Parts: sequence; C-alpha cells; structure tokens
Amino acid sequence: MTHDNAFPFLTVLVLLPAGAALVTALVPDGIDERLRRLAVHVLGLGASLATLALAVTVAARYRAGNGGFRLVTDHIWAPQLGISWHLGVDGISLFLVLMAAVLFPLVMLVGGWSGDKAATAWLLLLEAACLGSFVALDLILFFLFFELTLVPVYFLINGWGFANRSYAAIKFFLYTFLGSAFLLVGIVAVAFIHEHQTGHLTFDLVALSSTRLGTASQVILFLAFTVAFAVKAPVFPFHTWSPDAYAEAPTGGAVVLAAVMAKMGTYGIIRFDLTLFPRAVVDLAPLLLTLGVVGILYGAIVACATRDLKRLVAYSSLAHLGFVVLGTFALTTQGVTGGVVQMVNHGLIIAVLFIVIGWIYERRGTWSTSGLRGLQRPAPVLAGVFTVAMMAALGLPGLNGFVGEFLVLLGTFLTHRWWAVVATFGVVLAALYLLWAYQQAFHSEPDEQTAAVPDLTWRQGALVLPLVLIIVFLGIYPKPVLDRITPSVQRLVEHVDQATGTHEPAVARGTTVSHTTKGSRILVTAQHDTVGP
Amino acid sequence: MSVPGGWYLALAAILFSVGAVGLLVRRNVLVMFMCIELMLNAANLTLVTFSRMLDDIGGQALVFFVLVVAAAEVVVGLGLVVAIFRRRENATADDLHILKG
Amino acid sequence: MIHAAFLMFLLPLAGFVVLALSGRRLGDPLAGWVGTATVTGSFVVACITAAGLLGMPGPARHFDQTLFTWIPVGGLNVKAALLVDPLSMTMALFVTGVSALIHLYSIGYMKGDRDYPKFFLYMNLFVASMLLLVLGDNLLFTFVGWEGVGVCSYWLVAFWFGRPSAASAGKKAFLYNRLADVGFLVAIFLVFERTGTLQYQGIFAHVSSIDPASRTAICLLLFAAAAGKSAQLPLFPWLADAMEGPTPVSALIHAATMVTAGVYLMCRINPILGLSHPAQLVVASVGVATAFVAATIGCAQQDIKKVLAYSTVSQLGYMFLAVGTGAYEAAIFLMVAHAFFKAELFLGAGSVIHGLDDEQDLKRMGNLRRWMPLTFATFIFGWLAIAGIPPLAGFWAKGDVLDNAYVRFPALWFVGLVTAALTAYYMSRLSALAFWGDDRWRDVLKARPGQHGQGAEPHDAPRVMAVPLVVLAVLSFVGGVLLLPWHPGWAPLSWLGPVFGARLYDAHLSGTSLWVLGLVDTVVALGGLGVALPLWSAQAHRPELEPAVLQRSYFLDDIYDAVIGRPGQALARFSAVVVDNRIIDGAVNGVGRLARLSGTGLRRVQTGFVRQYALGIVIGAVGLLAFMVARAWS
Amino acid sequence: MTELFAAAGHLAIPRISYLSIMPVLILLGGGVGLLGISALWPRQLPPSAGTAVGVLVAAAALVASLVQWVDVSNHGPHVAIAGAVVQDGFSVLISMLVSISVLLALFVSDTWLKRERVGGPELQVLMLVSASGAVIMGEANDLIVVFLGLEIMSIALYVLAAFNARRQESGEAGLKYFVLGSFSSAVFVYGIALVYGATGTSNLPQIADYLARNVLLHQGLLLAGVALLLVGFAFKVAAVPFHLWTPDVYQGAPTPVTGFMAAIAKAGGFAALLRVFVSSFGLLRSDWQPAVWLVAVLTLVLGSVVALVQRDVKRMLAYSSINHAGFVLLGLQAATARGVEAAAYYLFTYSFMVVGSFAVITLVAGPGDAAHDLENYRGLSRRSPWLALSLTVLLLSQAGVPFTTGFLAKLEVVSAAVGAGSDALAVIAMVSAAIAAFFYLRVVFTMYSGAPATAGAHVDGGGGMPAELPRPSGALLLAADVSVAQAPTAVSVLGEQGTGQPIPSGAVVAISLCVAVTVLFGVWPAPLTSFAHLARLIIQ
Amino acid sequence: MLASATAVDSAVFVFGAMIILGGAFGVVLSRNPVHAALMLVATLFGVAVLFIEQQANFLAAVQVIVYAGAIVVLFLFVIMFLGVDRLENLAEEPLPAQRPLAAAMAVLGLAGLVALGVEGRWSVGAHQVVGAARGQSGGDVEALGRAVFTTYLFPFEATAALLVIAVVGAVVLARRPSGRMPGPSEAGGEPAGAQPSPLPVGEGEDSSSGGPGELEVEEVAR
Repeated sequence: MTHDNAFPFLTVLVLLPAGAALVTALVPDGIDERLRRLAVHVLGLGASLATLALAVTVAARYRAGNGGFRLVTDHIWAPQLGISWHLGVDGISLFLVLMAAVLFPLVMLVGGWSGDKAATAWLLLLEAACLGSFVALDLILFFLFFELTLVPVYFLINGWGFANRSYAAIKFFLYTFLGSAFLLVGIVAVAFIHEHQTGHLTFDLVALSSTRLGTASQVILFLAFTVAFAVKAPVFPFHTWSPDAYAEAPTGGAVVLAAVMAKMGTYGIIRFDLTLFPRAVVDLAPLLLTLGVVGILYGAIVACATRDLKRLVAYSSLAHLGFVVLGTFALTTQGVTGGVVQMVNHGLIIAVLFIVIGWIYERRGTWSTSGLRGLQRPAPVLAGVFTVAMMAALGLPGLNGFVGEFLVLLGTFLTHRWWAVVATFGVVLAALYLLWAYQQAFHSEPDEQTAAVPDLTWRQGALVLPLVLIIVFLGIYPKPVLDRITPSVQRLVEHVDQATGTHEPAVARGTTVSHTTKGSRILVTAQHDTVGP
Repeated sequence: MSVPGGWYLALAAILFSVGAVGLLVRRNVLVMFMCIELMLNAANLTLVTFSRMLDDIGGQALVFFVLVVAAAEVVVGLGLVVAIFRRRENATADDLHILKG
Repeated sequence: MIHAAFLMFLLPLAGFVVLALSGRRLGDPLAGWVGTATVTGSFVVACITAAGLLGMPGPARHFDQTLFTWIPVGGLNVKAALLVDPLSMTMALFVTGVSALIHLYSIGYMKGDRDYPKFFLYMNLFVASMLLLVLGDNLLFTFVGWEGVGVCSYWLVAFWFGRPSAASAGKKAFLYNRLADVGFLVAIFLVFERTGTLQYQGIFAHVSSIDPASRTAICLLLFAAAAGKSAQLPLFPWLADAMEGPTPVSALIHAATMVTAGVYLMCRINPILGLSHPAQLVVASVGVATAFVAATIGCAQQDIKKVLAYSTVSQLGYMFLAVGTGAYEAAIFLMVAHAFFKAELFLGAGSVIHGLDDEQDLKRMGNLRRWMPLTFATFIFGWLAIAGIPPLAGFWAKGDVLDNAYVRFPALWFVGLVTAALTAYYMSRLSALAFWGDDRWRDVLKARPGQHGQGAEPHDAPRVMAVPLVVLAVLSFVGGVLLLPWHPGWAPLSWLGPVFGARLYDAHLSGTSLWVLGLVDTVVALGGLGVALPLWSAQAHRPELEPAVLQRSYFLDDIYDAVIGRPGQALARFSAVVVDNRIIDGAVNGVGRLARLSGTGLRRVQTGFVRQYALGIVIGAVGLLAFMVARAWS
Repeated sequence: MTELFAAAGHLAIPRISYLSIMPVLILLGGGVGLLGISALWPRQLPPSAGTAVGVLVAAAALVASLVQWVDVSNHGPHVAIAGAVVQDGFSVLISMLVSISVLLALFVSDTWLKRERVGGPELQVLMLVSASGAVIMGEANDLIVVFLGLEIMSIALYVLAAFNARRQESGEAGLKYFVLGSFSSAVFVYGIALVYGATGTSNLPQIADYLARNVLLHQGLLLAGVALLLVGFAFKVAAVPFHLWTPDVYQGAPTPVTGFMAAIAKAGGFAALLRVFVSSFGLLRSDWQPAVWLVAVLTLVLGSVVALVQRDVKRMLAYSSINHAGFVLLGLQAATARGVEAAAYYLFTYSFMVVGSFAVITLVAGPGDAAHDLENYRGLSRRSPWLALSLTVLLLSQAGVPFTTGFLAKLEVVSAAVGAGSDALAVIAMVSAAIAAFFYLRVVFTMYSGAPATAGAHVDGGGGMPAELPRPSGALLLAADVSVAQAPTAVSVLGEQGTGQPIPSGAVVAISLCVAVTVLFGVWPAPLTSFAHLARLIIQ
Repeated sequence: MLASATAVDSAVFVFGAMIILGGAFGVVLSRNPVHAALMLVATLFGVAVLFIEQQANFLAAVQVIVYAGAIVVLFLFVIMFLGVDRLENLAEEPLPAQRPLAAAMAVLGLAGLVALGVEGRWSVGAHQVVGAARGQSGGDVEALGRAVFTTYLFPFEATAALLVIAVVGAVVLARRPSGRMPGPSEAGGEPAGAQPSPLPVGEGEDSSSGGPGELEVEEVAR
C-alpha cells in the first residue's frame, strides 16, 4: 500500500458526483422550465462525464505492481468509532470503478429522464455511493456506501418504474436491508475481536486482515457477511427480489441495479470474505460453489420458462453471477480473476440488454416475447445490437463474456472439478433461453404493429456503440485488464493460502512450471493427486 | 422485643398485591386511584419497617418524599378525572377506549 | 511469404467489417462481389502460404505465428497464434477454395434477396472463423473458431428468419453444437490441468505425462464436441433441419467445411488419440454406426437437401471411422474429396431448387435432365463420386477408409461396406427422382407464381452459378485421380506425414488385397446404383421402400423431445412457477406476511382498556420478579 | 458524611454546588417565572411571548449545561449536595439533550398553540418543569432523587398529554398515562423500598459500595427490588411488555407534546436506568442482563412488527419509538462504558429525529390536530416539498440509513452489544431495523405518490404502462443544509401550496435544526461521537 | 415468631394488620366509591398505627393528617362533585380473563415475596447509613428533620417543583375547554373563537386543592 499521490483522486471520484447531486437538487424550481431542464441535464451529464474522466485518469495512473492498493487516501473520519476515510484501488476494484463510471453517463441519457431534477440528483448520488463502495477500504465506510445505494434506488424504482413498482421497490429495499443487518453485526464483531487482540478499535480492512480468528468464528462471521453479499448479488436462493426489481425498475435503474449494484455483492465477497475469513472460505467453499452452480443452472432453467424479457435477463443475471461466485470460491488465480472479469463483463452486457429492451418497450409497449414478433425485420440494427450482447451473454468466444466464464470454469476445474463440469452445462442453457427468447421476439414475420417500428435512431446507436465496442474489444484483447487484475488476485489467493495452509494448484499459478513458447514444461505428477475433489 | 420485620414486610407485600389486584378489577377510576394509594402505602410500610430494622432514619425520610409525591399525584389525577368526566354520567375506566390497536 | 498467413483469416474478416459498415450501401450484387473477392484473396494467400510451407524441408514444415497474447492469467497464457503446418494448410486450402466458389455461386443464387448484403456478411465471418478454427495453434483459439462457425451457422441457417421453421432450425443447430461443446470446454480444462498449457505443441510434448485415463477422457470429450459439430450419433438431427438455410450455406457449411471440423479436431489431437485405444474404438464405432444409420435414413427422404444432408452425416461417419482406425490421412483425403463432391451436389441441388421456384420435394421433380442439362451434367460427377464409382474421388477416398477399417476392425469394415451400398442406392434414387421420370413439377410451377412466372419451365442456372458447378465437377473427378500415388515421387498426401507420424498409419495390406478390396467396393457401389436407378426412375411413389421409421429418422427427434425436450420444459415451468414463485418467493413473501400477521395479532393486545394494560404491566412485572427471585433462589 | 453529625444539635447544611443543579434551577425557575409573568400580564399572554421566554430559558439551561461540561472537563466528575446529585459527563450530556429537546419542542408547540388557540403559557411552563425532571433524573445520585425526578417529569407529562381539552383522545391519553404511570410509580417505589432494605441505603454510590464490600447471603430481596425498579424504568422508556400505554398516549396527546414526550421521557428514563443499573447494580449484571436481554428482544420485535400494521402515523411512530427503546436497551444490556456511551449517543440523536418528525406531523395534521392517517400524507411532496423532504430525511434516519445520525446511533449500540458478546441480540436488533424500514418507507412512499397507485396492472407480459410520474422532487441529502441556509425564505417554500397558508416560523426552525443535525452529524460524525464519548458515568 | 415478640407489640401488629387488610379489601370490594374512600381511611389509619408501633411517630402523624385528612377528603370531594358515586356491579367483569389473570398474578407475585420473607431468604443492608432512627435525643422528628435538611436536602427542594406541577396541572386540567369536545370521528374542525380567560394562578407552594377549588366556583356558577 503506497500513497502514490498527493492529489486525492479517489476522494474526488466519490465526492464529485455527490457534490453534483447536491448542486442539482439546489437548482431552483422557480426558473423557466426549459432553462431548468437544461441546467439539470448539463449538470448530470457533465458531472458523470467528469467522473468518467477521473476514473479513466485513475486507471491510467494505476500501476499493477505487486497488486496492492494504489492511490490510497486515509483520514480519520470518526475517531471514537474507529472509522476512517480509507480509500484505495487495486486491480479488483479498478475495473468495477471504470465500468460504473462508463455506465452512469449512459444511464443519464437512456432513462428518458434527462433534465429531470430529482432523477438526476438521485442518480448522481447513487453513482457516488457505488463508486464509494468499490474504493472503500474501511469496513464501515464500505457499509455506509453499500447501504446508501438503497435509498436512491428505492426512489428511482418507486418514482419512475413500471406498474408494480412500489412492491418491487420495497421488496428490494427490505430484502437487501435485511441482509445488511447481518453484515453490520459481522463487521462490528470483527472489529471488536481485533480490538480485543490489539487494543485498537479500527474498521480498516488492511488492519483487520491480520486479525486472528478461530475457525468457528470465521464461519459464523463469514456467513453473516456472505448473506448480505449474496442478497445483493444476488446468489441463489436469495434472488427473488431481483426479477421484480429489474422488471419494474425504469431502464436506467435496471441497468444500474444489475450492472453496477449487483457487483457490490460479489465484490464484497472477494474483497472482504477472502481477506478476512480465509479459513471459512476454504471450509465453506463447497457450499458456496454449490450455490453458485445451482444459481447458474437454476437461473437458466427458470429463464427458459420466462416470457418477460426483463425478467429473463434478471434470471440470466442470476446465472452469470453464479459464475462469479464459482470463480471466487475456486480460489485459484484463474477462477478469481475470471470472477472479476465476469463482473465487469456482465455489467457491460446486461447494460446493453436492458437498454435495448427499454427501447423495445418504447417502440412496442411491451417486453414480453409473446407480444413481440419479427422485430428483426423492421429494426435490424436494434436486433444486431441485441444479438451482440446476447452472444456475449451466452459466452461466445471473441466477445467479452467468454473470457470471464472460461477463466472461471477453468479455475474451478483445477480445484473443484465436478462443480466446473456441471457449471459448464449452464453455458448450454444460456444459449437455450437466450436464443429461444430471441427467436420469439425477433424472428418470424412481424405483425402490422411491429412492422411499423422504427429502427434505432442515430443518437441511440451512438449511445450503445461504445458499449458494443468495449464488449468486442474486451473479448479480443482482454490483456490490459487481466494484467492489472491478476497481481491483485494472486495477492489475495496467496493471502488465503498462507492463512489456511492450502496451496493453489501449481498449474494455476504457473510459477513452479518453467514456461516457454514451445510449451515445454516440467510437471510434478504427484501434485495432481492433491487436485480435485 | 417487637414483632419481627418479616411480618411487617409480608403484610406490606399483601397490601401491595391487594392494591394491584384492585387496580385491575375495578372500573371506577377513583377507586383505581385509591388502589394506587394502597400500593404506595405498602411501600411506605416497607420503608418504615426497614428503617426500624436497620435503625436508619433514611427510610423514614424516603417515606416523607413518597407522601409528597402521592399528594401531588392525587391532585393531578383528580384534576384529570374532573376534566374528563365532567360531562359524563357514571363514566368508568372501561369507557375510555377510543385509542386502541 | 509464409508470414502473410494471418492474412488468410484477416481478409474475410475485413470483408465482414466492410460489409457490416456499408453492406447496405454496396447492395446487390456489389456486396456479393466484395465477399467473394476477400475469400478469393484468402485462397490466394493460402496458396502462397502453402507454397512457402512446401519450400521448407519435410519434418520442419511447421510455422507458428503469434499475433498477440490473448488471455494471460497466472499459469495460463493463451496466445492468439496461428499454426501453419501441412494439416492446417490442407484444411485452409480447401476451405478457402470451396468457399470462394460457393461465394461466387451465391452471387447468383441469392440475387434479389432482401438481406443480400447480410448473407455475405455472415459468409465472410464464417470463413474467417473456419480459418481460425483450422489455423489456431492452441485448443482455446481453435475453440474460438469452433464457436464462431457455430454462431455463423446459426445465423445462416436462420437466414430466412421470417420462416419459423428456419429460425427454429438455426437455433437447433446452435444448441446441439453448444451441448457438444461442453465436451470441448471440459477437455480444455483437463488438458490444462494435466499439462499446464493449451498450445498443441506443448500438449503433445507432454502426452506421455498424461495418465491413460485422462488421455481417454480428453479424447472422448473432444470427440463429443466433434460429434456435435460433425453431426454424429446421437447428435445428428440438427443437420437435417439445418437445410432450412439457403442452399449455398448447406453446401459450404453443412457439407464441405464446418461439419468436417470435428474430423479435423480429432486429426489434430492424433498424438493423444493414438495413445488411447478405447477412444479410438469409440470413435470408429460411432463413426461407422452413424454412417450406416444416416445412410438408411437417406434412403427414405423426400426432400432433396435432406437426402444430401444425411449423406453428409453418413460420409462424416466414414471419416470418423478412418480417424478411429488411425487412418488420419484417409480421413483427410475423404474430407477433401467429400468437400468437392458434396459441394457440387448441393450446388446442383440448389440449381434445381432455384429452377423450380424453391421446390425441394423430390417427388415433385422429375425428368429435369431435359430442362437443366448443365446442372445434370455436373451433378453426375458428384453423384458417381459419392457412390464410389471409380475413378472418381469418392472411390479412392472411401476405399482408403474401408481398407484401413478392414485391417483394424473387420466388423466395422463390413458395416462400412453395407453402407457403401446404401450410399450408392440412395444417391441413385435421388438422381433418378430428380432427373429421370415424368415432369412432375408442372402443377407445382403452375400453382405457384414465382419469379419465372406461371407455367414457366425450369432452366439452368445463370453463369455465375454455373462456373462453380463446373469447377467442382472437375475437382470431384480430378481430385481423386490426381491424388493417387501414381509414382513414388508424387505423393501429395504424404506431406501430412509430419503431422500424423508415419507410425500411425500403415495399412499393412498387400497389393492383391488392395485390388480385391477395391473390386468389392466397386461391385457394391454398382449394385446399389443398379438397383436404385431403374426402380426410381420408373415410379416415384414406393411407400414400401420408405418406411416411416426411416422417413422420420428413427423418430429421433420425437424421442429427444419426449426424453429431454418436454421434461425440460416441464422442469423449467415447474422451477419458474412452483420453485421460484411459490417456494422461494413464497418464503420471502411469507416472512413478510408473517410479520404482518403477527403485527395484526399483537395489536389486538392493544385493546384500549386501561385495566388490561395494567394487567400487562403486572404480568411483565411478575415475570421479571419471578425470574430474578428464581435466580436468587438457586 | 459522618462529620455532618459531629456537632450534635447543630445542623450542618451541606454546601450547595449551584452549578451542579443550575440547569434544573434555570428550567424550574424559568417555568415558574413564566407562570408569574403570565399571571401579571394584563391580558392573555400571547403564545409567542411564552415561546420566547421558554426558548430563552431552555437556551440558558443549555448554556448552563455547557458550563457544566467545561467544569467536568476541567475538574472531573463529582457529586454534590450531600451526594444527592452527580455531575459527570453523562449527566451533562443528558441535560444538554433535554435542554435542546425542550427548546425544539417549544418551537414546535408555538406553531401548534397559535393554530389551536388553546390558551396560555401553561404548556410552556409544564414543558420546562417536565424537562427539569428529566434533568434531575440524569444527574440523580440517589434512588429517591431518581423517583422525584421521574415524578416531576411524569406528572407534567400526564397533564401535557391531556392538554388539548377539545379532543377526547387527549383526555383519554392523559388519564391512561396517569393511571398506568402512577401504578408503575408505585411499583417503582416498592422496588426502592426493597433495595433500601437490602442495602441499607438509597444512595447510588453507597449501594454500589455496599455490594462491592459485602457478599449477600441471600440476594432475593435485592433482586426483587432490582426487578421492580426495572419495571418502573421499563415503563417510562416504553419497553415491552410495559409499553402498552405508549401507542395510546402518543396518539392521543397533542402532537408537539408527543414529540417532546418521546424525547424527554426516553432520555430521562434511560438516563436514570443506565446510571442505576450500570453503576449501582453493575456487580449484579449477570443477574439482570438476561432479563434485559429478553426485554430488549421483545421490545425490538414488537415495536417493529406492530408498527407494520398501523395506519395512523402518530401511532406508528409510537411503535417505532418502542423499537428505538429496544435499541437503547442494547446499550444497557451491554452494561459497559461503551454501552452507556452508545445509549447516550442514541438518545441524543433520537431526540432530534423524533422531535423533528413530530414537528412535521404537527404541521400536516392541520387545524384540530386530527389528520394523522397515512392517507393525509399522500401527495405531500407536491403540496409542500420541503416538508416532505424533511420528514423523509428524519424517517430514513430513524430507519438507520447511512450518512444520517440514525445509522451511527445504531452502529454504536450494535457495537456495544457485540463488544459485550451479545451478538444474537445485535442481529435481532438489525433485523428489527430492517422490518422497521418498511413502515418508514411506506410513509415516505405515500408522501411521494400522488394518486392512488395503479394497482393490479402487473406487467405479466408487458401489459404495464410506464408509471405516471409521481416523482420525488428533491434530493434527500441536501435538505438539512438547504433548509438552514434558506430558513428566512423557507417559510414560503414550506408553505402548503394548496392553502397558501405559510407555515409558522417556529416549526420551520425546529424542523430545520433537527434535519440539519441529523444529516450534518451523519456525514461528519466526529464532533458528536467525540462528544458522546464523554458520556461517562462517574462510577462504572 | 410472633410469639417471640411481646404480647402488646403482637397485639398491636395484629390489630393494625387487620385494619389495614380489612380496609384494603374494603377498598377493592366496595361497590360504592364513597365506601371505598372510607375504607381507604381505615387502611391509612392502620398503617399509621404500625408506623407508631415502629417508632415513626412523625410519619404516623403526617399519614393521618395528609393522607386521611387531605387526600381522602379530596377523593370524596371529587366523587361527590362529579356524581360518580353510582354503585359498581362487581359481579360482572366485561373484560374476559381479567380477573383470573389478576388473581393468578397476585398469587404468583405474592408467593414470591412472601416466600422470600418466610424462608428468611433475604439479607438486609447496612445499619445506620443516614443516621440512627432510635434513641435520638430529639426523637424521630428531629432525626427526620436533620436527615431531610442535610442528606435529603436536594430531594426536599425538588419536591417544590412537584408541587408547582401539581398546581399548574390542576389548573390546566380544570379549566373549561373553550370549544366543544368533539368525538374522535369529528375531531378537528375550527378552533373555537373565544379564548378562555386565564385563570388567576397563585404561586402557592402547597395548595393542592387550589385547582379543584376554582373548578367548583365555575361549576356552581354554571
């Protein structure tokens, strides 16, 4: 951990959208409506773009090195409570930050709410909270941001959502809030055990990672943490808020929920569970892996029976996050890296899917596959964009989705073979429901109503084009991303290994194996015996 | 040799219980107040008994304050009763249940 | 010049990008020409590269071109790299060559289609993916191409997505492949786990350190993938449905190139496969079984393209038989020859279909040799080639396969032989129905106002379509003859030696045996031909020879539907409605309801009667008192 | 103490440390003084005048508390007036909290008095005197002083609850409160008697001292007394099952009084409860902790669960206050310095939230103080956006949403509980908070939805229409600073646009202050948490 | 145990206890509130007797004067004034389970306390913390006075506040509402126009009957 810079990039990164939210809310109501809308629009877009620029700067300044935290800011915030304003990025969080920063300007524009004062303010606040939770290195600070996201989302769903929005909003809020209840208690308990051992009350992740915890307490605390994260992600069987919330949320809200906020759950698992409770992670890995696999299959199976495109995407999201869980608990470099990559990829993909579905709704007033037919004929570009995202979602190599899924499965295979094999079938199921839905909605000859549907406008095309390009680019050349993620992941995996005395398979690390382009390598066959379940 | 404190205490306990039960079973608000007075008296008796057993004047001083409190309570309580039941015929505590749930 | 190898797949890819960006503006037929040009360019590059490779000394014919590092994570270091060796170049040459011809053909065939530019867009992408598959220097990169051709196949089969059947067929093709690909992925994992690399050379260098069980597992897993891609038992039903796509697609993807990818893959991993006898047996058995089963089905199909589709399946079965017997070179030989004659057949069929206003039913054809002489003339070559009539390519290639089977697994050889007879039979049936007999198509054309106008008569294809037909016909003939080992110096196939290793393929057959076996093949082929031709040119309706079980491909679709499809749907519905809605969501809502209910229940305590409140306090007080006193007591 | 009796026949009046009781004296004297002014005033004393005097008094009490704080910081905690009162960090914090609460409540009641026109300065007088009782409870160092403080506070509250003679509910609330309150007082006194008997003294340090020096052969008497004392306190702080009066009284009492009562009664009750139990009965904690544990669980769960089904907002907040009491009990159950601190912090922040909430409710209730149904809140965001926003902030803070003081308060008590090993209790508390969030959100949602929700149009295939736009019209985060910054103009901003009636500035001040504190110290917690850190009992 | 006491003491205790309990049961069981008040007097008197028996002479006097003399009179006054002296039918109990539960609780609580006493399971505290209650030169009055003005000085002062509240409270409560008293259903409405005239409020220190006194005047005038 180094303080690379005098300039507090991350603090600004978090506070910029928050401040913009404040300013937006202060735009007086009295002035001319057009002027007000313009001001709000400029504020919202400007702030989110500025945040994006800042995030890009952060990424540009980021040097992977040994995978430790960079751009660290550490100030005492509430001294009596041991809370500090401790921010930092590493390879794991860097791309989540970037992804969030990329998506928020888009969300500002696609929701049909640009210029709406309240929506813009909420969105900016949400952006601040999302970014905050990805860069917070203090547990309570993380929790603060983690929880803060609920409020804007609640209002966004409730204010701009669809027919059943209030049910969905409150279900979302309560469910996640309930999950967080355990998290908070868990956080506090860790801090107190640490205080008991060192006499120093702190919620600092780096400090707490050295806390010595017995196996039993690790397991309990791990469960407390993981319930909250599992709800947020969502991980089977804690997912039932998500179809409702995704379906009822406005397009932009659904994008943020599924693309950014869901990642806070899986990110939390990687960042906190693995750091704080390595023993429990190793011991309970089979359980979590099973949940991940069940999520993958179950999400896909239910998606097969879903005719509502948004719900379908929600269930597919369950499946995709199952991969993240799988990779995480594989506890191999490939698995965890794949999980992180999958988080980013899934965010991008699902954003496109939800945005396109939103546009379909604008055009046809429905997103049920049974109400749609033959969309591809009148709207080939829209269909094309959807196809790209869909193909990425079902893990077509060459698009970004594949890289994450492959790494996850490979990494899992190295330590937990049969889970990986079963999960691989999820790939088939993903193709099944996505293609089926695609066929329903886009294929066949369109009926009269659909035939009159306009294709994407230039503006809309320009909105999704960056995402599509990123999807393709990350599929073809993920190296820049992987190079930054891997050192941090290796650090984490090493931490787990050291704390538990387990060893990542040599193949995964590739350190003990001499490696040349010809692929000549020496393998100790005895090591293979320890591999696998 | 006087009567052992335990007997006084038991008596006070009985008095206290009778007062409490009275409060529970009587509907007339004024009688309920009286029951509270019974309970306070039980407490006072206890205090005096302890004061004697411990040979400590503090207990009696406490009784003194309890008496004052009892008086103040009664004044306000009766004021309340007057304010509420002024226009009612034969109102009881059970008649007051607008507020519930 | 060998360094230009990457251009091979980059050119079609560039074509794809150009068409994606401005296909609509280019329009019909310019878009088609762009597509054809890039693929042709690719073919030229392939030729140059091959020449470069030939310039190297035999055993060193191997060139690795790393483009960039693709996935570097820990011990995993996957490069985007091309492997240029005799095997991949053989594949690349015929893939690009056939593709170029079919592109050319398509310019005419697809004329006037609504999505004309898009067709070439997909086709170009397909060629690029296919080349990726062929040229990839590691399993994962091959997998990229593998999936790429799969998705292109999906798009192209579902090209006429307005027809629900086409859309379904595309989906079906993709799903079958996807399912099979599980095997591929798991094999990749296993390989990585055992060897720490995915690069072919690296893997092969460590074949000996892989334990036998894993070897077999790897081979069988990859074979599962190959069986999906190459439509082997039990995963072949998709190929017949895939005929919903435009005929050039069937010719290119579902006959000449993509479906052979499985064979290529098995050949590619020959160093592992060669060490696993169980896997070899499985491959050979499945191959020959598929060949036989598909041939029987082919005997009863009415749709001209479906007959060809099953024949493709059958031929692929032969190829696997060859692979399983270790006769990789034979497999490749058959693959190339098959690419020629099957493409020829498909294009001919396409010409027929084109001429009959999209009629595909054999029973509504007949006597077309009169009206479409060029088509007929070229078709004959394909027909006779596949039937195994010497000296066409099919005879030599198939003979090679059967000879090897005869040595390794005589039982399989016998099945293969029977299949050869069937092949000759059903192909002759097809030809008879289409080109002999009566003009059964007249009422069809009358009833349907097509581009030819009512009552018009079928005619030959335009010149752009004719050229590929002729070229392929020539190749079907020459392909076999030229490849024969006329004299020791002329052994084109021996250049595959470095890839497969001489030790793996040795027929051990004397010259006499070879002659005898060849004779048997010929007799059998002629027998099938002789039976079918008179039988079916005389009469088109012979229900007794077309049992339903064959017509409906052994009810395989129905069985899958009953065993997997419908239970799957039921499971999905059950999961969605009962598990998710009632149980999981029900539990969540139930907790909410429980809270509400208990709230409602508890508020009843709040009666509004002050005396009851006092009672509550008393109860609480007594409770506390009892608790405390009890503590004191103990 | 014995030197007092050294000279027989000569009465040695103990030195009176006026600073120690200065807030009490100011509040009490101010109350009586206000009474005098109003009596001497030729005509009806206008409510503004009463408010002005009351606010001055409260402010003076606050200043006095600050002086006490300086004194404690410089000279350390000490007892005064023959050991009857104590001046330590905790007591100072409580008297500040009470002073501020009464100050805010006076602002709110000013609005109410003007609107309802229910007479003179007695309301303010009673509030001031009641507050003095709460302060006494906070600094009481003797059970009898606790009892007297409790009675001073409670008797005033009984009257305040019944203050609105025009509403039957008000009278009923007063009487119910009185009957049950006196009943619990009697129990409490009996408890004092038993404890006195068991220890020979009613002085808190002496009790602790006695328990520390002697091993009781039989603890029955003592523990019975402790149980009864707990009953008395639990009644005051509305802990289950002694909470039954709470909903009725909160609902029936005049709204500003409800807010005041919620803040003061809890503060006073918990102040004394914490001091008595943690410092005097600290050695018995293993005996009473399980009981408190159980009470806390019941309180947490019942408070949140029953509130779910309430439609009357005041009543709902009554149950929510029960839930909050459960949280403070976490601090007591921990029985550690951290627990006391956490409880103090919780009470401090809660008083702002609850007074502010009831201030808004007072305004929404309208003339007659009757419109408390949830339906009355529908569309409030349109009628008066800032009011809706303020209530949103306060309710979210009560729910424990981050970056509000409510969250930190919950964090503190949960920390205390976990620190004391009561993890299960902490989990239950947080779960109850999640349940509670539902009803807070329901109010918020109602405020921000215009027309009745388009029910039943579930999107079962895209049949749903995009919602009409009942949109929140402001950002939550800002409310505090905004309303403070714009306080002068806020009168018109807050104004109910429907009626064109400006909202009285008294309520504006109170609400702004509450919201400001809630958000400001939620975002910037250091000052308040450091402050609460000083809330140390003299003996623990 | 009783036997160990002197006969007189025992007799006085028994006598006092009988009066106390008789009065207490009388309060609870009298159908007429007036009778209940009178029974209360008996109890208070009995308690005073036991005070004397335990050398709390001053408190006994205060008990009789303040309780029996003032408080009970106040009760009676209000009973008469409001005319709520109807007989209460004690045979019926509208609230189900109220009586059985009350009885059960009383028995349980009492059992606990009494059992503690009889078993002797309680240790009593330290002797003479504040000051000796017996054997003082000035008797218990002086001892009490000394305690109240030294140890209990602050509580003593605090009682002043209590009395202030009592006065103010009584005044506030007794004041006639200026408007109607709407039922719960029609709650709200316009506040009545007329302001109530402020009652003259004395700063009386202990006039606990001041409030009701004023009330009487008003009611009579009506």
